Amino acid sequence: MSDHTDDISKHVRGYMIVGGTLLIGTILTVLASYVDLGHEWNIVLALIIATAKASLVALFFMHLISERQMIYVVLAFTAFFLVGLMFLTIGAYADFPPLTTTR
Amino acid sequence: MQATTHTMPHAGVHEAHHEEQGFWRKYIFSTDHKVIGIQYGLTALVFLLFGFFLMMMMRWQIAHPGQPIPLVGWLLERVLGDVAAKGVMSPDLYNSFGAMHGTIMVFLAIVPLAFGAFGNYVVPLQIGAPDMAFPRVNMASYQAYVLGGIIMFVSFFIPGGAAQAGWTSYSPLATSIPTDGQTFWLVGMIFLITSSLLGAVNFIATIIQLRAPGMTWMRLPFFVWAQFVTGFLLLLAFPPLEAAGIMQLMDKVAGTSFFLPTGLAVGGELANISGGGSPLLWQHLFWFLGHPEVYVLILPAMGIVCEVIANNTRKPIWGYKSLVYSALCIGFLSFIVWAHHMYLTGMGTKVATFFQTTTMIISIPSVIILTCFFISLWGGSIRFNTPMLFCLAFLPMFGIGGLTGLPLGFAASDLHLHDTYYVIAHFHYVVAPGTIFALFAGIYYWFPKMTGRMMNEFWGRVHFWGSLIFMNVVFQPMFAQGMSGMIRRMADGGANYATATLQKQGVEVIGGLSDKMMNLHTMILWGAVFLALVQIPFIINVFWSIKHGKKVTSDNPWNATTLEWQTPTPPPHGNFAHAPTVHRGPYEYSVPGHSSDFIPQNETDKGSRQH
Amino acid sequence: MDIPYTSQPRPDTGIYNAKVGIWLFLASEVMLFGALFSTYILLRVGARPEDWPTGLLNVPIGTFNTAVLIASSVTVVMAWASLKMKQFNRFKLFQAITVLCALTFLGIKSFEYRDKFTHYEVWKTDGTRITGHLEGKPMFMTLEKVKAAGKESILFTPDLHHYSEGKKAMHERDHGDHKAVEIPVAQIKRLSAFVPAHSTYFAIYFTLTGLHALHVLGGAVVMAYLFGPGAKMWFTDPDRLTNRVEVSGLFWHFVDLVWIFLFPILYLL
Amino acid sequence: MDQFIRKALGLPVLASENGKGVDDLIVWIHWLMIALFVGWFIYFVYALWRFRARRNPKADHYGVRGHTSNYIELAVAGIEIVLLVFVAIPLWAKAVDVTKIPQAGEATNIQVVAQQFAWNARYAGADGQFGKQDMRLVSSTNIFGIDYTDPNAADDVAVLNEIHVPVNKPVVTYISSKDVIHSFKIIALRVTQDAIPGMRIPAWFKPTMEGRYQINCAQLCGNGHSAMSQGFLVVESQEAFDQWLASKTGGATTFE
Ligand code: HEA
Ligand code: HEA
Ligand code: CUA
Ligand SMILES: [Cu+2]
Repeated sequence: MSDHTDDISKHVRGYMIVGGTLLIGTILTVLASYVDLGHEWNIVLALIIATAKASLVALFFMHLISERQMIYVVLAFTAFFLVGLMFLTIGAYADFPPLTTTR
Repeated sequence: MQATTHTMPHAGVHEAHHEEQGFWRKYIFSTDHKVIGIQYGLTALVFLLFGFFLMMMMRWQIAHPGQPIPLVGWLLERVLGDVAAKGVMSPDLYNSFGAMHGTIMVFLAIVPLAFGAFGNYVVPLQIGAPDMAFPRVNMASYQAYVLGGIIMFVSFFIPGGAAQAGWTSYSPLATSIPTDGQTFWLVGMIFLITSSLLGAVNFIATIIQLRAPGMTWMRLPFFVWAQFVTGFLLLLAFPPLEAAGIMQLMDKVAGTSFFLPTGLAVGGELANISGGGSPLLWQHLFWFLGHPEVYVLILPAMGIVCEVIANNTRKPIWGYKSLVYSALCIGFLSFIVWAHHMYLTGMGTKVATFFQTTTMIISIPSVIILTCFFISLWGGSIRFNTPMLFCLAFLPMFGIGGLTGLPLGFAASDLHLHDTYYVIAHFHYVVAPGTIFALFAGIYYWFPKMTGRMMNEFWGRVHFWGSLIFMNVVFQPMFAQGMSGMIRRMADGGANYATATLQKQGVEVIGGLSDKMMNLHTMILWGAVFLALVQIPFIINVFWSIKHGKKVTSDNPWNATTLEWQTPTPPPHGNFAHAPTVHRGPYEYSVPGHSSDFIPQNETDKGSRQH
Repeated sequence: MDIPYTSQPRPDTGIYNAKVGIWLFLASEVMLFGALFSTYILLRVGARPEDWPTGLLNVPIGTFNTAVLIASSVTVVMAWASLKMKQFNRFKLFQAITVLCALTFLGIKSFEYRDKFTHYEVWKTDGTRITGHLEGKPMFMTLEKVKAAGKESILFTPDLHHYSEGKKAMHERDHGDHKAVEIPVAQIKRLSAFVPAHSTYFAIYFTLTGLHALHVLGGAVVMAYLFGPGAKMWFTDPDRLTNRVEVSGLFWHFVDLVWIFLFPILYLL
Repeated sequence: MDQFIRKALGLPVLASENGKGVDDLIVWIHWLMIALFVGWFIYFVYALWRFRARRNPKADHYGVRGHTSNYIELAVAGIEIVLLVFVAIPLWAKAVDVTKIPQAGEATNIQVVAQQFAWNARYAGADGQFGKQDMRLVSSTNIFGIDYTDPNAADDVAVLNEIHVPVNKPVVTYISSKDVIHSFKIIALRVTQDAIPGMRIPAWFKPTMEGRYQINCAQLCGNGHSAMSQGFLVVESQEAFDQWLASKTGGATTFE
């Protein structure tokens, strides 16, 4: 939330830099996928880059870096519930993996 | 705030031009939260009655399996065809009606009534706002609801009839039934979910942004808090079901296998699908909504109960802050208890421990809320008018429903009670004599604000006592039936499992359903019939009183403190002539040293001393 | 009374209404896509490796589309900044580019979809599996349709490798000759194009990208509206228009953000 | 007292060892519920009578000032925690973990596959080894998807709707389904387990009373759900059971 014109023009440079970084990130992701690190590590690396890119978008393009507290609260709860949904659901499968072939 | 409104007069807001509006703009495509609230209310009441009607026919079938339904049997046969041949309800039809009773009651009746109708009408008034933050989104929300409702309703008449897989629509059953009912159900649900999401965004934004000056968070009436938490439940719990709905729709129409495992057989032979999916995933995504949803059903009801109790005990609600924190706590916890509906899906010790623990924890804030209401009675000067009677009855009824949730919350006792009528009785005590009673109270309580006339008190009492007695006649026996092992969703009411039936076939078994339990069906049927009869005075009362009820003599007939009573009756478009300023908490009743026994929230300190 | 804080922020919360609204909406979108991502993880973990294609999608095209979305994210925030700086014409320019980017993205995506609909896998009764193309490149062909047409065999141009051989095989793809083979219908257990019903991979691929594409489409419509008729608000209530552009931009960034995750998990891993 | 509440609650006959804990938990939790409900209800009626407007025309702004309610709330929480930690959680651990049942070694192993609308069961036969199973081999003549190339499969015994088990010995059932979700429930034995296609979930019980029990299907599974009642479990003496099993042995893995 910056309201002054001169402020904004400073931001514009920032947007360009972030945009460039994102493009570089994309190329990195693609390159990284061609390097064989072992399947798991390829996934981890790809997700790390993706998360970094997503954070850039959220923080700078979506101005989260200078947003009001209330929005943080809403997003924090959302993130928490999402993590709950993912981990508990996936966790519930650990007990009985799906059956395809068994004795 | 004033400044804003002055610098931007009517800036692009079509809603602001409220001079001459034609009939369509005023009543059908209105963006006024009060009109939308009433639209929601009437539509939802019709669905409530329809849902009950479905259940009456089912109760007949349960009590007299295979016998033609009296009065309406022929009609069913005419409109639905073979599924009701000779006026007898076939198992297919029973399953359709059961699934649609659950769906209609939850998504088309109670939520729209509690959240859509009361929330829309009352929340902006109570926080001193001119309207919802996004009036057109509000209208879209209602329209999506109506569309969803129409799709659900139409599905009864398509070949094969409506969805048959229960309101829970478990896969693979839901996609294995070849008719299109489930497709309609899913499309209808997507509309209803969209409606709720739009509503939730609007409510939360309104409460955050449009509170009148001085209306701090801790001065909000509890009803507003309840709606606020409800909004978040809908906002964050519905999307996973929307995702699941889309996936089940794909399974149904595009032949995918999201919820269908490898090696699934249909009619003996391996199904021609890719497989690789998981039926349990649907259950997780469904109950991730399903559990928060039940608090969506109860929180607004608690909000209404709180308003009415404070008003009719003429004293502040005891422990306002604990109420607020408990509601927030319930809201938070309700996202992490869902798998208590799934204990018997092969859940291991660790996961079960987690969900049993959270389930027990979530019962504590409910106990706190109820306790606060009870204690609020102490020292009051209790007026027993119709809204108050319904609210008082809510307390023990919700108590029974809530307490019987506890044995279901432990995995080991749920082992015996799961999918029996004990569960049916548990949740109907919370939603029927619980939530419905609170909603009745809300109708009697806010009716004078909406119409300028009171509802008839005598017929109100008849409605109350009749409903209280027959609700209990209907649902109390179900605890006993469930405990004895009677399973739900039985098109024959369990006749196939009854000792008597088996003996007739010459089979001697241990632990079949006893005659005593089976005979209770008759009693429940009559209970339901009388329950329906005592609704007649209510329906007449509602419509009669609009024109002929006793006129209110003031804008504040109940001598209440909250802001909705400080507007003209009924409130005009834009609600308040001037933005009210709030000076005090919501329930300043019987303040010592004050001449009248209530102080409205917007009364200045000076004004109050002049009395 | 009119509805307050449609263009100016409310003093105590510091935000105007629509921004609260859009963030709440985005929170619900997070849960929507989050549930689908959870599904992706579960399906993937549950799938046998040979049933989960890797390296089947066209990476250069996907990369290009990613770049298109990122570029549009820059232009959409620039459009907003231009309004903030009171440069209406520049806003129009950036807004137009954004809409064009959105359309480009959708165009490329539909091209990709088409490609998949004409690509087939045959499961033979002896347990072997071949991917490739059918004679005449039809879409959505199935075994039932082949049988209904009374054909005894199909003419099939196999790919040089099957996706279950993994990415290695794909990298080593040489441009040898694709010879069509004839496969008797009697030897076919299952025949499916790369459509959602093909496997859980394509089920989740089409659901995720389809839902994402719907979001792109919705965003494009709003953006086009603000470029066209909606832009007139600049002359009556410039602050409110700026807010609208910001809010639609927030939605657009979110759509971009979702794609940033979709791209690696669907194309690269 | 104990018998009284069991009767008052309407708990059905109990014919298994594993069901004892379930019943006890149900009884104890109902004691808590009754105590709370009766306590609150008495208070409730008294308060309504004492503070009705006619008797008490002027309300007291402050009302209750003590902290009794906090103690009640704490007590409720306390009792719940005790029940949870000392009863419910250990009980569940025992109920679901078939490797930890008493005398696991002697257990009768049965594989149950539900279908619309009947119960199939399979015994390992004389060699005590189930044949290899693959759900992709399922057909109308091979309900369990048995891999007949596996020598262990040769003497497996399959039955439809009639499952026999010996008395006083734990029974481990591996429950699955072919088509939709069903639920394997025998009320008097306090055993319930959803039968989910694509999963095979173990559940166990230990019958203590000879006789015939009906198998209930507790999960909505289509229009025959209420009539999915032809399945029976017969609990009999070890000798009778052995005889019965022997009479079935001989490659009866398919049905007519
Ligand atoms: C509004 C709806 C609502 C509410 C509020 C609740 C509240 C609770 N529910 Fe319920 N529940 C449902 C609606 C609701 N439920 C529905 C619809 C289903 C079935 C869905 C289906 O399968 O189709 C269900 C099913 C259900 C199950 C799954 C059962 C099964 O399928 O096997 C479980 C298990 O844990 C459960 C537990 C609980 C618990 C612990 C609470 C707790 O929150 C309750 C806490 C409340 C109290 C503890 C009461 C406190 C009051 C007092 C102490 C005062 C006493 C008062 C007087 C004497 C005047 N519920
Ligand atoms: C909010 C939810 C809700 C509500 C309120 C109700 C209300 C009722 N329900 Fe239902 N029920 C469910 C949700 C609900 N139910 C669900 C989710 C299921 C599970 C479905 C499944 O298995 O999938 C279920 C299942 C269910 C069953 C089990 C069926 C089975 O397992 O086979 C039974 C059996 O008796 C039953 C009965 C009743 C009765 C008698 C009422 C009565 O209390 C109804 C009372 C209604 C009224 C008294 C009507 C009042 C209306 C008016 C007064 C209209 C006024 C109109 C105007 C002014 C215009 N319900
Ligand atoms: Cu099988 Cu119900
Ligand atoms: Cu629940």
